[in-house]
Amino acid sequence: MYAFAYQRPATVRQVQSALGKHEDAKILAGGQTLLPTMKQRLAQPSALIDLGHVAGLTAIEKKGRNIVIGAMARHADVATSELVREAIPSLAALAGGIGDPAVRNRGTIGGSVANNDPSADYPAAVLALGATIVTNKRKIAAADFFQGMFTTALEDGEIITKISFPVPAKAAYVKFPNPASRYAMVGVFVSKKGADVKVAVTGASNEGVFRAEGLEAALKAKFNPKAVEGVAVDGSNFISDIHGTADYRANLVSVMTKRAVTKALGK
Amino acid sequence: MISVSMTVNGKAVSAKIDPRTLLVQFLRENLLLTGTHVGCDTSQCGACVVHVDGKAIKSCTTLAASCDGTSVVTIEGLAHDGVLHPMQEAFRENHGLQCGFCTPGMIMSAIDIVNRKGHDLDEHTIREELEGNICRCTGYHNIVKSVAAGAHAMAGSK
Amino acid sequence: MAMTMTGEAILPALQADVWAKLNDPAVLKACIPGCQSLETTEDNGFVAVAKVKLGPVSATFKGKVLLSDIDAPNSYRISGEGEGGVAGFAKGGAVVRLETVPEGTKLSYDVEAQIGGKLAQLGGRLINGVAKKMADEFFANFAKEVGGTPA
Amino acid sequence: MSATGIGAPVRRKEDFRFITGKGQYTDDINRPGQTHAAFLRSPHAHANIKKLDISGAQKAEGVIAVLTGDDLAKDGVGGLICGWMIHSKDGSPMKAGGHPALAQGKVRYVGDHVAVVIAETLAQARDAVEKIHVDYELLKPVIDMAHATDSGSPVIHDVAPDNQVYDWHLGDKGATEAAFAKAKHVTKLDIVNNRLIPNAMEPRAAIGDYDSGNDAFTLYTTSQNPHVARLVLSAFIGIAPEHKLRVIAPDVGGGFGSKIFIYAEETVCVWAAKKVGRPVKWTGDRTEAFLADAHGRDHITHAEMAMDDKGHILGLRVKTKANLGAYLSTFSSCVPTYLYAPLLSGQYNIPAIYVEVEGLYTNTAPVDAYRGAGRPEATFVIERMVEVAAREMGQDPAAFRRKNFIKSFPHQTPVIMAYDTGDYGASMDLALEMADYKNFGKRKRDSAKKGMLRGIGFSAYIEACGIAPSAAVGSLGAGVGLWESAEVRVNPVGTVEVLTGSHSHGQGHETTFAQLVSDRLGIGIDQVAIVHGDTDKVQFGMGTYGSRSGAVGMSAISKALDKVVAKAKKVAAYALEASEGDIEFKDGRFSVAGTDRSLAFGEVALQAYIAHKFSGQDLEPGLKEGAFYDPTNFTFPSGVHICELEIDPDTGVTTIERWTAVDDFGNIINPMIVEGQVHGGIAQGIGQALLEGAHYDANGQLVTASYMDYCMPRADDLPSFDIGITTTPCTTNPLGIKGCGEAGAIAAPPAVINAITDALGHENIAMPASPQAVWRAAQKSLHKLAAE
Repeated sequence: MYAFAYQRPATVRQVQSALGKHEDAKILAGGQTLLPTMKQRLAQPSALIDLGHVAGLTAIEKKGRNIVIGAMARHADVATSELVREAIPSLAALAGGIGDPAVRNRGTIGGSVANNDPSADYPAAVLALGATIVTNKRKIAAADFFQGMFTTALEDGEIITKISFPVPAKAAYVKFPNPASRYAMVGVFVSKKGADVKVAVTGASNEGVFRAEGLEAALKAKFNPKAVEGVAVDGSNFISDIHGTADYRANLVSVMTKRAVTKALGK
Repeated sequence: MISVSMTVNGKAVSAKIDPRTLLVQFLRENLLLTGTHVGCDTSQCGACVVHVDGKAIKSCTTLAASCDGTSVVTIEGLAHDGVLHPMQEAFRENHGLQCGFCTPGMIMSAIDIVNRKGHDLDEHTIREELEGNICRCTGYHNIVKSVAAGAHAMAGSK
Repeated sequence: MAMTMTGEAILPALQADVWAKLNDPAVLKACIPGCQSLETTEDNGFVAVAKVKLGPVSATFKGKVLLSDIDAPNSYRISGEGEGGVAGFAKGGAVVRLETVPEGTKLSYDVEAQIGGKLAQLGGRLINGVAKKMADEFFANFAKEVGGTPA
Repeated sequence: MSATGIGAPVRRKEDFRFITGKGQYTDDINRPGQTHAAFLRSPHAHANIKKLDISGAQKAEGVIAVLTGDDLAKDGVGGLICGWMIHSKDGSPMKAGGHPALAQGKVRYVGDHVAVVIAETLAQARDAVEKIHVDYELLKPVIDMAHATDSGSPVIHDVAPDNQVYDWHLGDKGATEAAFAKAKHVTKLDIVNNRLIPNAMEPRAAIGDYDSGNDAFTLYTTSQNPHVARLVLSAFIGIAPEHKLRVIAPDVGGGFGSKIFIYAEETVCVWAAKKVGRPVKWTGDRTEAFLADAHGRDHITHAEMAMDDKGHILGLRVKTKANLGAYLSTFSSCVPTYLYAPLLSGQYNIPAIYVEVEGLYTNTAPVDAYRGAGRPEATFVIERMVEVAAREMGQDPAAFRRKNFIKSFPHQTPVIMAYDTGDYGASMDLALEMADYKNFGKRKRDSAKKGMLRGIGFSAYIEACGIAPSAAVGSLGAGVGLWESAEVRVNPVGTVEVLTGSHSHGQGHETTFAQLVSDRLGIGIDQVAIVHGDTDKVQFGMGTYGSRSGAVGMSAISKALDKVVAKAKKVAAYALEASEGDIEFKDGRFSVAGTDRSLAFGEVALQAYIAHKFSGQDLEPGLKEGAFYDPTNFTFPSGVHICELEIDPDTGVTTIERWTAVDDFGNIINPMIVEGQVHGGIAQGIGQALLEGAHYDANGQLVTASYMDYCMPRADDLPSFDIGITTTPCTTNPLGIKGCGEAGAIAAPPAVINAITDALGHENIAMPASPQAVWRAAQKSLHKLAAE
């Protein structure tokens, strides 16, 4: 690791001001991606602003028809939250499948969403559930938030404070983990609310998380795993690497969608 | 340099450290608690697992500075007055280790599994919950047996 | 890690103007993602510094950019080689072709890139997408410079 | 059987320190005043170093020294060596290129050592490494061994202009051709044995220490064989004469072969310690381990097997290309030759065998022994051939094997080996019963109902352990003898220290070796200490690899114990005032035959030291004996493993449902530890078959250089294993032990692949059979089925 300055502010306002003071400062949320990168000397932030002691970022609450999760809620907290398990069990299950138990005890939802790793799990849920990302400055709809791999609508000095998830009627997440890293090689989050169906796919595309519109149309017509069968998945911009070519990933998108629909139907 | 204070294995410690000091470095180099190991660079092998405020974390992927004010337990803090923790005993009784390098992390993770999942653990659950700990010697067969036995023994020792 | 990418764009400008911009260091500097400096050298080339960011990773590459196989105003090959310190190195090139079409000028490119060192060893799951993204970004920026949008 | 003697599942003595965090691995050791080393490694697979500018690094904060290959040359430090000479078909010696510990003018693989920085702290050393500037002239690399010898290929070492290290053969070509001429069926197969990265969980580490007062060096290192390390560092690399160099291998966190070899890093640490006048410590990180630990396997093979009309094997011919990487590592040359070809007869009666092996240089990390070393590669060839031949001839694979099993012993194969004993049919019978083979068809149909493909695969393996005798291996080119030494020191109160040249890095020698002593001397294992891993304590030894510690290491201890008992009987005779011939020793007591006069072992030990009852002219005081044991033959463990698995054709995910292992290891000292060895071996074998594979891109970048891309077996990838044992004691060592350390890794890969091909109904799938690869194959099978 290269040397850096370390700051541990107590309020979001202090975080913002600390970010303003250091060029190349990075926010340290759970650190489960950032710290390994820094250990390899592949990142050299001048300062780390540790959110660990900022008040009010860890709450998980029910607000109206939404579940609102603080940015610093750990994956393990979301996975075991009675509130989340009751209202959006698919989200709790997703959180319970990120990384491994020790990683889940450090990693945070805000960190994952802000990073927008193309293989991360949370972005699929945020997009498929039509969540709203709340920052210290504004509210951003999921559809506007993710802008290609590792790119989001967040501006300099903007900090995610919480994420608000509308409660779906039915939803499920199924992922196919990369055999080595266990990141999602393909992860599909399917949600249904009234006539609306959303299918968000992570892990597959060079563009990061995306909505699979062809699959959505088929599932809107009939919310049934069989409906997925005739739908071609366009893999032309999919990731192709030693673990899986684009066409294999395209197949996995179909299979995981089918399984997610089956799971969402409680079968 | 920044100051950190924490409780490690029941003892208060404080030190001035470079901010880039990882918790595992702080334990191994500052406190000479070398039972916590480093086996990879990408936080996957789990040789470095310790408990911070009662939860298993990877000490190679956590800054010591972030642990200011916490209570840390390492493999050296499990046995009391020469009496092994039931999970340590279970690993010995079931031959759950060979070279011993991954063992401290395995035992710390195993105790965490019991804390979260209870004392009656089936094989499938144990195998899934050990996702973050890699062993190259045992083929996991005896580790799985050890964790199940240790979980039962922990119920008895309460 | 080796990658190849192709793409094209229709630019609403005369081929001669597009060609001039393709040879203008100021334009190239503005278009290379993360480019912090670009200075002309004697041998039809440039020395450049570019800061590459991909998610948590950031690395500064210093290296040379060379223009070769120049067939004005139709095509050239732009190639570069950068050292990213501990991150490793990147080498790449693109054959860029221009062609006059009714709407203006068609720009097409074939990129090949190669990455070595730590980024190749550890960043495998990211590199492909990022290289493509950077190539796309370069040509999108370029299209903007000449007042068009990439196809 | 006593509670702690031979055959008892004694709990391990060494465990207490490991489960309490008190193990002492090399990185846990800190020397006063120590400095830290960091290596600059080549990012290029093949390049000339035009200029190496270290000035910036020398000036960096905390830097004590920056050393390069020039400094090594100036100090006359020799290069790393390969200790086994192989001769080509034409009699010419193998072409070994120079292997400097720090590059001298050229780098030959990504990860090759360019320079080292020694600094006050590790962070400073790493900071300074980034300030070294290297001007490389890039050369085209040779990555694909299939094309290494093509004309126009770049030359890696000038001594080997076609990149060929040797072109070696074994067996009777004429007899094999004759066998094929009369064959009724010939099975042909192209086989790839994938390249693996060992991944002991403890990364390699070294601390060099120099005592200027005595002009003596100490090296703490992660080694499986500290004496061999000392021998090589002393006699070949020239660091210091042996009596001035102490090598200590403390607790070592797994080896699997990768810690046999003498590497650049430890050489540099011990050399640099004198240069900087302070201890020098280096601990590799995982990425360095991926890049620069010796890799394993990496063969491409074409094999053909000839059968008569009934399916009796008549002959086998095998042509193999073996990738040896950019330099010849310590034992690399013998792995694809003498550790491979002599095992190709497997458990079968094959009248004629002819094998050709080409060893090749490529711009990749050196390849050397990895768990099994040559024997897994041989087993994979013969067990795939047998399986495919059986299917092609419409015969049950188990019955086909049984028909061809060697049934009488001793058996001389056409490829060097003389198997002393075995009962392959017995292992097969037990395995079939344990695996419930007869009901497999029903289970397959049940799987099919769920849309899953179920398969079963066999592997009847043999391995050769305890490579020996020394005279024989010497005649085959080995640079060392492969005996083992032991010394048994009995203390005056009857406790025992055993000094052994074997090294334990997970095998549990502190327990099993003590069990042998307990059994023979009738004392508890807590009365016995096993001392190993320190060249200042143990006089000499060859270390632990190739499943040799039981068969060879313990046999040496057994011989020394014989001598101790013989001497103790003399002492007892004096003490009991009887004639030596009347002294009997049983259950820890020396007694005078036919009387009730007796002394416990401890009492006799005391008599030996107080020496009151005999004169120095009659008998030397003390009780300490040493022995060197050189076996008369290899040992031949064998067994049958059966893998049953289920494939999800939609995703290609393969789940192992059932694993049956029946092994014949000869006599067993501690069944608990033996089973543990089998478990670990199977996991590594399954890893090779389903998960693991080193992957270099076309430019020689290792793209599987972390656990993000190199797929390590985890707990949820594996089942629990059903283990069975059959026993035919080895006839050529005093304990009847055959060895067990590598069996699982040897047996498992073909069992998995045979099961997958059984499930899919076609024969070609490469290792690792990743979900993607299996999915592709399953698609083809399903299409084929649909067409039918």
